[in-house]
Amino acid sequence: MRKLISLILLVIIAGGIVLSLKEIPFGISKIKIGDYYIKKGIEETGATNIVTSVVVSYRGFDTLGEITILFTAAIGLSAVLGTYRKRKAGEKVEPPSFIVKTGCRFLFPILLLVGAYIFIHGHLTPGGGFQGGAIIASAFLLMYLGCEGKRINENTSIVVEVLGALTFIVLGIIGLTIGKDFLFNFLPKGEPNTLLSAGIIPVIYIAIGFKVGSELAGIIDHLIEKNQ
Amino acid sequence: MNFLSEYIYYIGAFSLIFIGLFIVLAKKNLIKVIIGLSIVDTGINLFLITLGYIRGGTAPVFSKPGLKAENMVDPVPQALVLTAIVIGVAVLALALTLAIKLYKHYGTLNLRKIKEQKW
Amino acid sequence: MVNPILLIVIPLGLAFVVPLFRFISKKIEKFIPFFALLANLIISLTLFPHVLEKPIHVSIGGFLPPLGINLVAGPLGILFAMLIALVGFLVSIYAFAYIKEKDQEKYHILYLLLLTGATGVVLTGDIFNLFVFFEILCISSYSLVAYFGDKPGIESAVKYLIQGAVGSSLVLIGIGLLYGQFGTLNMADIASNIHSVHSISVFIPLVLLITGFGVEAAIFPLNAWLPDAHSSAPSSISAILSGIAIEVGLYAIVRVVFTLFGASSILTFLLFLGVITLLIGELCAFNQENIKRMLAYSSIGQIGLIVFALSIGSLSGINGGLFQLVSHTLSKALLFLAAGYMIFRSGSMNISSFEGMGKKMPYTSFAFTIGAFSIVGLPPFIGFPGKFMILKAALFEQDILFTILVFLILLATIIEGAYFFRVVQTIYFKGEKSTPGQEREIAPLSVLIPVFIFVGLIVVIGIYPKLITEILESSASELLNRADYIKNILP
Amino acid sequence: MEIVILILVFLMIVSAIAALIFKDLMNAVIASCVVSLIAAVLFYFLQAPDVAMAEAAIGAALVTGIFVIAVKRTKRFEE
Repeated sequence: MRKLISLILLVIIAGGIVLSLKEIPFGISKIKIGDYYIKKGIEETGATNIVTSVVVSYRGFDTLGEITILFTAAIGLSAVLGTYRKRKAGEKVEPPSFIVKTGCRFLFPILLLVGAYIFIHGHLTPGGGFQGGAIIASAFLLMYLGCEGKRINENTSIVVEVLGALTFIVLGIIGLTIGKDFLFNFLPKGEPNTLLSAGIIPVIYIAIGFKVGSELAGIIDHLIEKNQ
Repeated sequence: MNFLSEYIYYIGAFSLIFIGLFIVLAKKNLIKVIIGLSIVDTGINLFLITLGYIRGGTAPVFSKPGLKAENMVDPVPQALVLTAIVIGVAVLALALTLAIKLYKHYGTLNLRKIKEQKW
Repeated sequence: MVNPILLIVIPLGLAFVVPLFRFISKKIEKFIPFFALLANLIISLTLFPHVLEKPIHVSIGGFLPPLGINLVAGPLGILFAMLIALVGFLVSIYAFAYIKEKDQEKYHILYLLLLTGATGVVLTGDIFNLFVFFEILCISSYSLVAYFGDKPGIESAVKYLIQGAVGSSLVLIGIGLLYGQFGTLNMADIASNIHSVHSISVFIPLVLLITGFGVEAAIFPLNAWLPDAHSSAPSSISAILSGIAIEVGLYAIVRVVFTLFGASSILTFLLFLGVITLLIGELCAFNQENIKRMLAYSSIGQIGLIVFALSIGSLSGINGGLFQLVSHTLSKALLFLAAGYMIFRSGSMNISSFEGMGKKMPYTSFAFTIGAFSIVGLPPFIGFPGKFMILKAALFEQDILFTILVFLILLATIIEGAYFFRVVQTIYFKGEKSTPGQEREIAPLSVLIPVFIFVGLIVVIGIYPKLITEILESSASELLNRADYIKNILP
Repeated sequence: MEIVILILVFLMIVSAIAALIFKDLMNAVIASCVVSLIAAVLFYFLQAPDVAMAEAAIGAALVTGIFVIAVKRTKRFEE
């Protein structure tokens, strides 16, 4: 019965959306602001990766909201799970196999490096703070699988998180105080396609990378903690 | 065939959305419901990216010289989807935390069996 | 002039700083929301006279709309920002004594983030940005509902989260469809082009957006989560959820319907939905034995009334609806705060356990009574002018349909009066027998101060409704004059 | 080229349906991981390398990890 009702409901929604999709044909140029971003993006922001310039510069406020959402979820998750407790010393942990252990120890630094590379070059090549941060967090996920008993220090991760977010906000406020708008790109744009270009974009993306990495690692750490 | 290749991305995206919504509406197990939510998220992301695609276009990155601006796909949906993916992860992590906590309280994940509160 | 972006940046920045206080002193953190919201209240009050002359709009990152994201501080936005800051400020004082858990810093961070999200929703001029702030609001309220970590809290948070997440997905699909058709995300830009395309392909996103935001606004078939969530959250959060969160959901709907789409055809539908929501809310509230569930169902009823008033679509109707919204925010926040402390003392949410409260806790009971009278709509309080304006606006339409609906609203008001008077009667006139050990207990100052500021506001605005009518009228005309809104942002 | 995309989309829908049917939650989680992975490949075909990277790193790896942890801490089989 319940399944039938849900099916009928879904068919109605689907019909509506198909009707509305007729106005949006596939694969034909119809972009308006997107077109402007592509044509003027490099000139206005200095980043060769237009997606990065949209994410950090044109729609930077969304990104601020986005890292806030991740922060909210991390805080809410630890509030729901209850206070953080370290694993007791005598507790039995199933040791991982030799291959897993060695593989994880080998991969962990490489993944950290790849993550850092991706968010440092966010304004030049595909990738950026979120992707790099997620890769760093998966390095920590591997570490939890492979090296028993190793945990990140909670205080360190909180300090990294807070500093990452504050960098973003402080850069925004500097833009505001020197007479322009919030999040105004006040640093020199530099030569496109070099590492030191695009003003505040790489700075913000590096801050986001650290923040997202430590936050996601913290989320995994909280969830993996067995005892409450 | 022509029709299929024209609309295959839309078909894929909306199939995911509707399968996901069906899981959310019809399944009883909380973890299953959350899996449904994640499939809905993926479907929506695919839909948004498809919106910005231009046939024969290139990625909006001026990584090498000779790329023409006219041929690039729309960067805005890609930026939106980056945001949407992170929002999705946040909601999923919170939902799974609540599921773990719910299991601790009730010993079950069956939503029909959890009826402490009347609707 | 102050930049309206500070309304968002100050609480957001402070919320990020709070975790650092664990290294300095754990005692400071509970004052952070207090100061942040005090700052917000002052900023919105200073912006208030400017906004009445001309809406302020700020672009972010130095890109003019429709390229960048912009904030629009019109009369409606500042009205809501002021309400959020005021209620949030008073409830943060209440939390000093009410929240005693070990891990308080998380409560305060989430509380600040909730209000930041709400402020962002009412100020932004970009539809996707609105969605992002809406998600901040939703995620922080899911976690706050589960904050105590007890059985009912977790259960209702799960229900709330699933329904909320489906709602957000629908909103995102709607935004995608809009972007596909118009190639822009700025609300003014979309609004200026909305009549250029076929009406059915605009209608579907409208329905998706209304459904998605309607989950948070608790309009009739989408309100199953509300009674659970509002009754099992901490009382200070119930006050915020009832007083702020559903109103912000309603704001999103109103903004989408009036400004973005300028839709008049859907208003008739919303009219009926409003009256049905009202009747169902009041009837369910009548049957409740649990005081917080009763208040939660009463919120559903009030939201129905506000939706009805706003969808009359005339200037006086919207005016009355906004007045009722302000009055509901103040009265319901007061009721939850007062009831929360009475529950804290009696140890039970059952109405019958409130017997003799009038003697034990005279001040809190008095405040609760004022709030109840105000919600019902008795004359010297703020609820009366609101209901009166709505009924006048409805009867002014001179339509047989409206006469029937007005009759139904009066019926609902009678039901509402019946159950609130039952509670007041229980508090004052039942349980005469004085058992030993039940001396008068005066609530701590940090509870009494916010509660009595609410009482003062309710009485003062109830006697002089002119105090807020100016901003309400300009907000109503902002909603009805889409052309001005568009012209202001896209010159 | 087009036939590859057709097959990928078909596989993606099949794994979504598999996630709906499987009674073993661990299998359902893996199926939803496959959905995310194929979606990441499709994002790459749709000229969105940034999103493909994010979907592969977040949607496929991290979310699956979190799901596996949650399933391990609750019950493995649907009743």
